[in-house]
Amino acid sequence: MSSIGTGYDLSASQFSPDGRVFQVEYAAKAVENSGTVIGLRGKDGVVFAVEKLVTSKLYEPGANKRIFHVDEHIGMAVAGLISDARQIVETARSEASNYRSQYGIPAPLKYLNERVSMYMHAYTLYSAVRPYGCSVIMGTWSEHDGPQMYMLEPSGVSFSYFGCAVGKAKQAAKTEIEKLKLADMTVKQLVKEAARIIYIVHDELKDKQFELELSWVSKDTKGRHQVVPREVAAEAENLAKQALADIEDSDDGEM
Amino acid sequence: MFRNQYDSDVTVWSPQGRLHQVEYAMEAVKLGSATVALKSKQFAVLIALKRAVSELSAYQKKIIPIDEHISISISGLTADARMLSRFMRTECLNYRYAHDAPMPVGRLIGMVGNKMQICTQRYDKRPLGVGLLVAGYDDQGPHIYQTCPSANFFDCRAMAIGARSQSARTYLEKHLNTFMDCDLNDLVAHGLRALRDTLPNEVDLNTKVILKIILLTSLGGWNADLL
Amino acid sequence: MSFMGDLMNPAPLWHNGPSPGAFYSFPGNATSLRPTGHTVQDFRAHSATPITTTTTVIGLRFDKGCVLAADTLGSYGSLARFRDCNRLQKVNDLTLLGAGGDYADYQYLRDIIEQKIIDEQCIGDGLQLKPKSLHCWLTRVLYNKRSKMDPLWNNYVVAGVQDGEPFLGSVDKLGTAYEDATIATGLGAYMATPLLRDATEKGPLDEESAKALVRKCMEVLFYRDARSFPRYQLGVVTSAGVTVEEPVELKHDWSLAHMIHMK
Amino acid sequence: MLSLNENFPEYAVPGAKQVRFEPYADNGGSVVAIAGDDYAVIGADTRLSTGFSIYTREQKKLFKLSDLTVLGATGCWCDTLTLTRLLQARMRMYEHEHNKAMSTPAVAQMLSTMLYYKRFFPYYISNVLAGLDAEGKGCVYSYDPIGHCERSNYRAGGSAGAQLQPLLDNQIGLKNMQNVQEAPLPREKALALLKDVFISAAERDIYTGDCIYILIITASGIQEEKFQLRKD
Repeated sequence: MSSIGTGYDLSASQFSPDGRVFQVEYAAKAVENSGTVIGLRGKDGVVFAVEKLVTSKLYEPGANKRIFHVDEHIGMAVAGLISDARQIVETARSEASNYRSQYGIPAPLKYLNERVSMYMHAYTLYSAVRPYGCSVIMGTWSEHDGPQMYMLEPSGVSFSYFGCAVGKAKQAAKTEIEKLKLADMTVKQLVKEAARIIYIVHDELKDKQFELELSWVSKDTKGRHQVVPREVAAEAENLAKQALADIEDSDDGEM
Repeated sequence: MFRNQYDSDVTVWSPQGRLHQVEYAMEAVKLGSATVALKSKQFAVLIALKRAVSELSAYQKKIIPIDEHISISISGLTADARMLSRFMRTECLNYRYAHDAPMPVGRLIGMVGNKMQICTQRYDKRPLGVGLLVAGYDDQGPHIYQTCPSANFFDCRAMAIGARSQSARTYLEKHLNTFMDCDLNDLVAHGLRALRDTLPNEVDLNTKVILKIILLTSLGGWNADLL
Repeated sequence: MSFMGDLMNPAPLWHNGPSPGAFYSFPGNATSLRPTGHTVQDFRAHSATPITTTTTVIGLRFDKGCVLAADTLGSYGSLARFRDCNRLQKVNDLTLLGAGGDYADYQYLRDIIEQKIIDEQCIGDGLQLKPKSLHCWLTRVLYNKRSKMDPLWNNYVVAGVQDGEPFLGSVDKLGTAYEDATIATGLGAYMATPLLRDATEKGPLDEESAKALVRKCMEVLFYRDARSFPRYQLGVVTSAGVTVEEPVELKHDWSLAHMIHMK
Repeated sequence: MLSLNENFPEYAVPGAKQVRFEPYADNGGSVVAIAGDDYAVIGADTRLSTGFSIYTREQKKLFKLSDLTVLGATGCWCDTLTLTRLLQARMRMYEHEHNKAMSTPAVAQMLSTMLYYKRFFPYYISNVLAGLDAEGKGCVYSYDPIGHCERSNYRAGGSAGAQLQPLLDNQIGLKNMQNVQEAPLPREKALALLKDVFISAAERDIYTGDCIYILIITASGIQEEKFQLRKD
């Protein structure tokens, strides 16, 4: 980034001579500093997994969740500044609620994604505000459209994904996700994979403590977004720990 | 101090993806005197160190009651805290007016977080330079929350903020597992010891250093003022 | 004093309502944090009569819960127009709501209550709206509407269990609210209340006898209330949860009305 | 609004009437308060009615606003519910701002202001406020619906107010009597008198009955009492 410090990177309403809006790129940096978040879209639903970094022992376990419900049928997993992300969650909720009161049916994710993207994009246009320092992944399942998942970035850009990852270890996570045959897998299988990926990409040296958060929305949950039930999550987490231990063992063997 | 060109406004991201203005506001919390909050199964306790600006002045206000079931302890800019406490009181009143029930503590904190976030994103505002420890009691038992100028908030088992509060947190971490089953006296004693650790060695907790203690219990009502 | 707003016009209790085609007010999306100004709606003419109406709701408290019943007829004046108007709503695991009066007004408020429950589920803190809170909230909503001379033409009966105790309360279109062991709205206030009070004054009822009594009241009302219908729903709320029956047909036998055939 | 009958008389349908929405209801009920040297008693019946039908027989119409102040309110019940909720919220704000509980005279004045604020769409309530003042003496404040406020030692209000007030005037105020000695009213006598006047009210007024709910306010706290009335 040769243009850093040349004065063209101080405002979201300013282009640099080579045609970039640096403030938006910097905001994306904030997302890269957060714990890893992945979303997997299988054949019968969507699974979210979050590596939630815990910075103090004094916090209640399970506090400061990074997976939110937007409506009964839509889940949202967030990476980046949590306070910014909560604002996005609020926006999405009120959009979903307005849609419901207008049309009497749950908001389609495609529509909601459009609205929320528009909202995030608006914050990249003016010098009076800063872009949001968070990326969010939204997912749902419906009888008519099957599983759907979108990821929204601070720039206001969003795409539909089969599998996506944001945060610290997004590269490593993406590599792992690409190995999966997502379209053939059920959410029950995906939960285990998601837990495994989070455990593998977690950097033990830099961040000591973390909590794994898992949620899903699928055919089995009747299209309702739910936190993964405790037993299922515990099983997935145990398998993940096992997988991690196996990898470490084999590493040791090579040495 | 940390002077660089990315720290003049809250609307400017640094190339590392940091918000310096928000980080500076976090420093303001460390300028206030220390305050400690901790809870057991039945009680939530706030303890604060009250300083006087001069020999002639009154001791500062550290603990502000919000509603029958919620109280806050502040560190940082008192005026900012007053604004926030006013907001919290109004929200509690509104909730009571419409629902005839005390506001759930977690929901109030969520609203405070959303309110504080707005000032971290706009050119014409600045982050609120105050940290809060919120003690409350609702259907799910006692709660301790910490809020920061960054608009983050944390559901805590115990917490200390303010000047030299690191040593208090160290104390709290060490004894964290014993708090849940403490009776009231032990809980307050733990709180006082944690607070004691924030003071220089030669100063002790005595009448010169005024304390304010507030309890929230399942019996409802705060304000067991022990001093 | 900001929470009181303008004293002549009590503040609306929710904001962020639908505003079709509106783009974001920018910058900041703080609509929920500041009062909205006057809208076009404040200056329109208000409707002041019900159109499609439903009749009595009966509520009865028993030792461990409450039972509600209401028929499924929507009348258009004296015309028996709509025959499948369900008006018992499960609000959450603790609360059951019954409504009488204008059916469109009920549907409007039902959607708002449903959204309120969804909002609460989204927060995900495990807390649920309690019957007393819903009852109080309804009084505020209905009172605010009546103060704008734009009433929701309804009677609501809130049944539930709060802290282990059964709760039964009623709110009318003005926001008049009370709690009692027996509640009957509409014509039922005259026809069913005496039967219900008679039974409850003899001591607490159990679930079965409460249900039987309510069914009896529905029958009496069907014989006497010209806007009633033989198909009705019955709902029960106890600490075990809320159940709303599918509509059932009551047996009626007009041979007892032999006097009407006399010349 | 376009009125069919005024503007287009030829289109008016004879006999068809639009029901006008009436924002007020008369829910009946009576309240009586008596103040003594170191106490105040206030009682209200528990019948909530509309016309000839009784909504409930056990509606308390007394509101404990603080340890020293009780409000009795009858009339349009929906207005009562709203006013008392606002009053409670305002009192809590006062407590927050002043760090002390509100005194009875202060509540009395605030209530008057709040009623007058709605001068052109009034709360249709007859309010009687009873409590102990700053010196610990019993006091009674009574109001009209738009905020006129008067302090006195005894007052009857509500649906049977007009029937009960002369009785109180005679028995407590010793009005229109000759050769009587004024003496402080003992609490027991005040309580007995309050029950007596309610029995009379229940005989004559169909909107008053079922039960009296009585609160006795003294420096040591608020005592509660119930007394059955006729239920027809």
